[in-house]
Amino acid sequence: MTLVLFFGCLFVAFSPIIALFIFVIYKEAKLLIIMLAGAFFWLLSIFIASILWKIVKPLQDENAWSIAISIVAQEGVRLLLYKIFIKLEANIYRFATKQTLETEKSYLKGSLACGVGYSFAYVLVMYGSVMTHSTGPGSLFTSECPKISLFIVNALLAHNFGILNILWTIIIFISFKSLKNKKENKKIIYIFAITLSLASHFLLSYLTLIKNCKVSLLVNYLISIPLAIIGYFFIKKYYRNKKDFYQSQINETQKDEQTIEVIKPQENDQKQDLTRRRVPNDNTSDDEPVLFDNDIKIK
Amino acid sequence: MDSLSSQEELKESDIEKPKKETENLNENEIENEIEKENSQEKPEKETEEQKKKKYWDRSKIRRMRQLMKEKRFEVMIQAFTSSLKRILIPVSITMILTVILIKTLYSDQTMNNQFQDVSVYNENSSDSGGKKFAGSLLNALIIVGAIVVMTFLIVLCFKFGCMNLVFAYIIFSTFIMLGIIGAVTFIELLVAENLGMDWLSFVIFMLNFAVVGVTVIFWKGPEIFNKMYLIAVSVLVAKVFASLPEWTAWILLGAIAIWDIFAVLSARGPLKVLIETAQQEDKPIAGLLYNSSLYFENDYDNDDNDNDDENSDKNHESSSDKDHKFVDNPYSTSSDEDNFENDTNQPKKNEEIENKTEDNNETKKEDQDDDLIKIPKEVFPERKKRPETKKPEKVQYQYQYEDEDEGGIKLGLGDFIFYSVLIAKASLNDYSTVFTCFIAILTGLSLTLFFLIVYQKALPALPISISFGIIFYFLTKLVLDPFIEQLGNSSVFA
Amino acid sequence: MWKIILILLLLFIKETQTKSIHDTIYQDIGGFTGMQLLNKNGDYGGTSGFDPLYGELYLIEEESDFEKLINDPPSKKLVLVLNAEFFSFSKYLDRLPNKITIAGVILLPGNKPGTGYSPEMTYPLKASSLHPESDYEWNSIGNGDLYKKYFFPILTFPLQGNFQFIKDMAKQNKRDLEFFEPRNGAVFDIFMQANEDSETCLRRKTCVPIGGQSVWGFIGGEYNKSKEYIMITTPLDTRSSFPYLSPGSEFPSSGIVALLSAIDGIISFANSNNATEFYSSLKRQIMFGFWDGESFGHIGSLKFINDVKYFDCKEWNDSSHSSCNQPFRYSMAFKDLDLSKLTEIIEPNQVGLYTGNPNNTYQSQLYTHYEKENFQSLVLAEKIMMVSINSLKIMNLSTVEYPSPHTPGIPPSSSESFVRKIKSDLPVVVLTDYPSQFSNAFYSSVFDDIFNIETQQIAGAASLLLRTVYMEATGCNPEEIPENLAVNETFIRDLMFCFSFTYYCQYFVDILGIPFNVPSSNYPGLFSDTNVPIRSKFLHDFITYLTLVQKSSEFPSCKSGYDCNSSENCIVGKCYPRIVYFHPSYSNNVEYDYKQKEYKVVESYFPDDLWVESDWKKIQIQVYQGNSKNVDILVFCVGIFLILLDCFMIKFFKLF
Amino acid sequence: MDPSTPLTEEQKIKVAKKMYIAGFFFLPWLWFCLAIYFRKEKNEILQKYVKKAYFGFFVFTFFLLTWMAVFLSQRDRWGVKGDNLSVNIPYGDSNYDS
Repeated sequence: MTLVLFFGCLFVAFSPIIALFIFVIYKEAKLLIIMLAGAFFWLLSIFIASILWKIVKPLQDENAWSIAISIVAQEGVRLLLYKIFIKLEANIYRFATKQTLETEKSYLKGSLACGVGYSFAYVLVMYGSVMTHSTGPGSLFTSECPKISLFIVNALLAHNFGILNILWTIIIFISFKSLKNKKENKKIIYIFAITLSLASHFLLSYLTLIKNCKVSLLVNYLISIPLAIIGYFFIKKYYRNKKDFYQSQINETQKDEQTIEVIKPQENDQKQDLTRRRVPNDNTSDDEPVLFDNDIKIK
Repeated sequence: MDSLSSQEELKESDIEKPKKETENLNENEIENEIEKENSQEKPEKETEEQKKKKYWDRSKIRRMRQLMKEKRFEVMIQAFTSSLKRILIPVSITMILTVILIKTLYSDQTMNNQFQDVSVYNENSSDSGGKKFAGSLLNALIIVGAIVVMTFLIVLCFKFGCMNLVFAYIIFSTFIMLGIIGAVTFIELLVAENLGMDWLSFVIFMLNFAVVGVTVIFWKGPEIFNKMYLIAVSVLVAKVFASLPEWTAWILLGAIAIWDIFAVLSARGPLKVLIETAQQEDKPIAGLLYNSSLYFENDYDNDDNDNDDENSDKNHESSSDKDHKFVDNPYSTSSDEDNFENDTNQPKKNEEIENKTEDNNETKKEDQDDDLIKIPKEVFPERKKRPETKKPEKVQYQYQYEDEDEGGIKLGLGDFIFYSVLIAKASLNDYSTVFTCFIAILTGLSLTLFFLIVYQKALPALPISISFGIIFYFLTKLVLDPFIEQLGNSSVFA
Repeated sequence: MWKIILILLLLFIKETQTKSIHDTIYQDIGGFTGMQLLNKNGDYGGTSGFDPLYGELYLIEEESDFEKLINDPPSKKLVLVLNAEFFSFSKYLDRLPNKITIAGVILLPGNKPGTGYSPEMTYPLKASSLHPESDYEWNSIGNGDLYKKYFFPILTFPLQGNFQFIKDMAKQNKRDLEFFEPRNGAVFDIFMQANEDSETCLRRKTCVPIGGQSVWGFIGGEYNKSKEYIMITTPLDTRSSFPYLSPGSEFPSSGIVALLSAIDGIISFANSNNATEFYSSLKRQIMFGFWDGESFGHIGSLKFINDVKYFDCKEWNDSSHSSCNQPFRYSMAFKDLDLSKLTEIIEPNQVGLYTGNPNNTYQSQLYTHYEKENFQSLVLAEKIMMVSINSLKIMNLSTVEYPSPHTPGIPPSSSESFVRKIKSDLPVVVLTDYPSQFSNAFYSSVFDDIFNIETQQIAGAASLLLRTVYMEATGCNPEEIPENLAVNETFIRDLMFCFSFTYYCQYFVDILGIPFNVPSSNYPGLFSDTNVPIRSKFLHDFITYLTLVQKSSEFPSCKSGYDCNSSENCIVGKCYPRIVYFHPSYSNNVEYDYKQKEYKVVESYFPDDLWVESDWKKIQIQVYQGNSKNVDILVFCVGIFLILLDCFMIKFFKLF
Repeated sequence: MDPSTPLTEEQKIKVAKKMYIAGFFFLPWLWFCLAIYFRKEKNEILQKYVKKAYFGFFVFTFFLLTWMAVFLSQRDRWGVKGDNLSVNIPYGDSNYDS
């Protein structure tokens, strides 16, 4: 393809990744590294898939099998990535007395970075390697769609799958986390979200088997645009809930502080405002009891 | 999930903000608080209120302690990530430049082995696998042997205090490398692009390139020039090594990685010896081995590159530096009366101080070393170094300020070179190979740094990255490319 | 652990090599390209850039297409796909406005330009001719395209080649397409490395001198120094815009075949009687010479004369001085030749064209060109006329006439060199089929193919030549020429097929033993001491074979040349003694230096303008299907838009 | 030995002087390096050096470029001399335009 088309396809395929990278990821070094990890793990998954594909001869001539393997491998490794990520996250906030909005935020950002890394590697390997073969003015037309170049079709598909990969990662991460949370009461939603993302991955990948490029493009976008919107609002809702949750807690604490103030013996003002800022509030705490035991033991 | 002292938390969370003064203030207050409490402790019977009060104070202290731990860990994470970012960027630049160079030079014509004359075995494709392996193993071992000998020579020179010799040698070799390899590469570029050039301008170009390079690397010059020239050096050397035949190159990479492990970790490893001797009778060996560490000086006192990310780094750094004064404090304070802390080895104050000074020496020395990453210990004070008694603030400040230009993590030029060699070898194949090796190397680097954080000691930077790189290279070449090719040809996304 | 095992397994698995995307996009097309030829004065011909040139195919079938192209020139680069009549720089391609950037020209063979087309000069080889000052136009339609320089490559196909699909692809482009429909294009990757002139490129080692191997010898084989001898000769090569596809059937093949069949006639006549006695009885011996590289300044004949006169060997191969290493000569036989004993030259040159009037029974017509101010030539022409008059009863013998008086003398031919360099009053007659100007409308062009000539005409010329030569050699009167001295027409037809259509023909396969499945080309090619052009090899072997086939039982049999000793050749399984000789033909101004392995420009008695052919790295012409420019730009804009959109979304609908 | 260590004023001036003088040995790039190095300095001696260095650099570069332009355009006409003077003789026509 010509240089113009090359850059066109590049921008189309990588636009979400580029934008997210510039505006979110690059600002925080931590996210950069998480993104790197995401890319690494996606490569692991595709290696596993291709090794299987290579070793088991019958898979090689049928694309449907290749798709199945690679999807299973990718989702499996996504789960693995989640496990590792949640562990690290927990470690970082091990000393944190409690879950806060900030930790939630950073968790979401982290999962976003994972997703970006994942889909970056995905697009680059699945589409980039095709694109680098295509130096020169010519471009590839299949007999099924003689009008539209295969590179353009693939660019659009890559753009689509790039966005979806990011969404899938975030959704799966937050869903699993919420499932682990005992206090969570609406688990069914998250289970539904996970199944939906897995199903959509399978469905869309198999839809790309449609030879007629127009149809496959149309169907892909028709399915994935609503999915993307749903996913967006899902995440937003999740974040809203957390925010309200913490907001309410903050209000509570302030109330408690008032009460404490009443029973507290008056000393000099300096100490007062000090205490006002530092006064604890036990009954709502999860890990406070632990500290209590510790404390009692020591006594 | 609970919601205890949320304002508190919110304040802790945004750690870069200049809130430090108030917090320090709180520190002092709390200390007063504690002392008061101790003084108040008498065996007499307490009233309800006293009990309550006592309880409040305890919890206060406890919260403070947790606050400390939290902060310390966050400091670690921030220092880790920011310094890692500052390493990843130059490494990536070097590797990308290498790929571009190799692709420009050898896209159509094959590269001729520039070690033809020195290597004992010249590989040709007809040879059997075993013969190839044996021959190229021999080659690789010879090259590694040369490196080993050089390292030992340098160590000996250092031990017997003829450092000027070493300096002379290194400056000379750098000049030659920039001049000769630079010229060869330049001519190859001219041929590849079918451009004409006359000897006069050519000589002037190369002379300028080499002389300014040596000046900037070893004497004085703008930071940005220094960085560019260090990158240029690693790219040039990588290009030369990349001209090794296939098998030799891979075996060489493996051997280098293993040698790296030995040299840095084993008790008799020459690099370790170098550092130890440097510590015992503290000789200044600054500037040795191209000051590759210069990269990773924290950038907030050089004015050459002031773009956003640097600024953000600056924030991280300064905050962290501010913090670890704040970090040491609570231990000194709390360990007075909180004797329930489980680890209780308590070095004397002066001993502790000389520990710290030794650390400073160490950091000074180790960043000259070619093949290891290290971090100044001050940023992450180890638990056993915790002073028993509270020491005056002055000392602390003093330490910080002399530490300041030591901050960040240091990566040797050798690592740059061998990463680039791997990438160069990969870039002789498909682009997918380049990409996978790129990710593999960067991930390996980050992993190494993570272990560095965990173990808090100098580590070899090559082994993990190189092994990842090699595995990924062969996997990509053997299985991934055909797989992707099949999917891509029929525009299937999975 | 299991992973390691898998990796170990992988090392034993073969790589499955799928067809790469690049190969599916681009399709190689064969064909013959124009080369960059240089001489002392400059460089001629077309080349692509250092980077390949590509453009959309643009079919030009009739005038209207061409007018359309001129009136609204498209802004994009074009590859012109031309019908034959539009392949003319002076008439068409030079008229194109400058804003049209041509990436290449593809010439579709088949129908020929009706008005004729000759890329040579109006007086070919004027510089090395007998009349450098005359402004006569032998080749009146010649437009000198061969001496043009242009910055795009040209390509064509042999008649038997497969080129229809290119025409179809070009047709697809021709019908006006919708906005997004793909276009067909072609990539030319043929970069000629030489520039400036031949001396420069020889110094820079980016070119090789043009040259071949001349073939000469005496009919019967033995050369008796004491005897006089006559020479029958003809040039062996021509050129065209596509050097490696120069069928040249009227020139030079018709002359070659006529000469060869005359030689065959004499030999078979001798063999029918007692050969040795016949040869010894001859009053004058008959020398024949096929001079190669004549189209490039008569280098073949000039080299031969130069060597006979001035050759000195710097380093002998052996003590017997039968061959020389430096400069390399395989055989030194030419040193024995005594040029003063050469009495006359008869040269058939362009004798194949049908000239008689078609309605009555076929009557071929020939003209005897001679030097005006040379009386001996006139006498010789006279004799030839007598021969034709006296043997009218012989089937298909040509009638002979004098050329028009306007001609300055003999037309461009090998004989000129001998007249110039040996003695100016040497009787010379050039037999042609044109009275005044070339009647060949395609002189030294790619259209001068096998459909351009008439076998009976050649047969007439051949038999006339045969009888004349017999008369001159034996010295008998025209009446005494035996009746049974005739040529074989089918033999001539087959040979014409071999020399101007394809080397994959009966005679070449039989004699050379190796089937060369390539279209015939009379371009001498790059000079090399060691290997011999197919034409020369065939002539050499064929004449030897004809002469000695009767006595073949006496000679030892062989598989290859290695089975015979140095003075023998292995032909059709027999070691025949060498009676026909090769003579290297390349410019007198260049010598090969065996020490530095390079050509050196040297001074010479017979300067010529040193023709060389440029080197190239690769020649690759591919056709492809590509997007229209609109689509490229559209996709680019979409990409930019998407990026901006995403940035916008992140900035304003920000999640956290 | 260590580029990163901060310098006093007179050290800076020394360095600038050395670099400036060295620049006269066909080292315009060194001049440029010097100019970049001290471009932020207030000291007017240094400023003088910086200005001179910039001037020298640009003049030298100008002459070098003109010479190169002349050479590349005239190379072929100079024949053997031109070839001997070239590091690399590009193939093909030097004034090729597609």
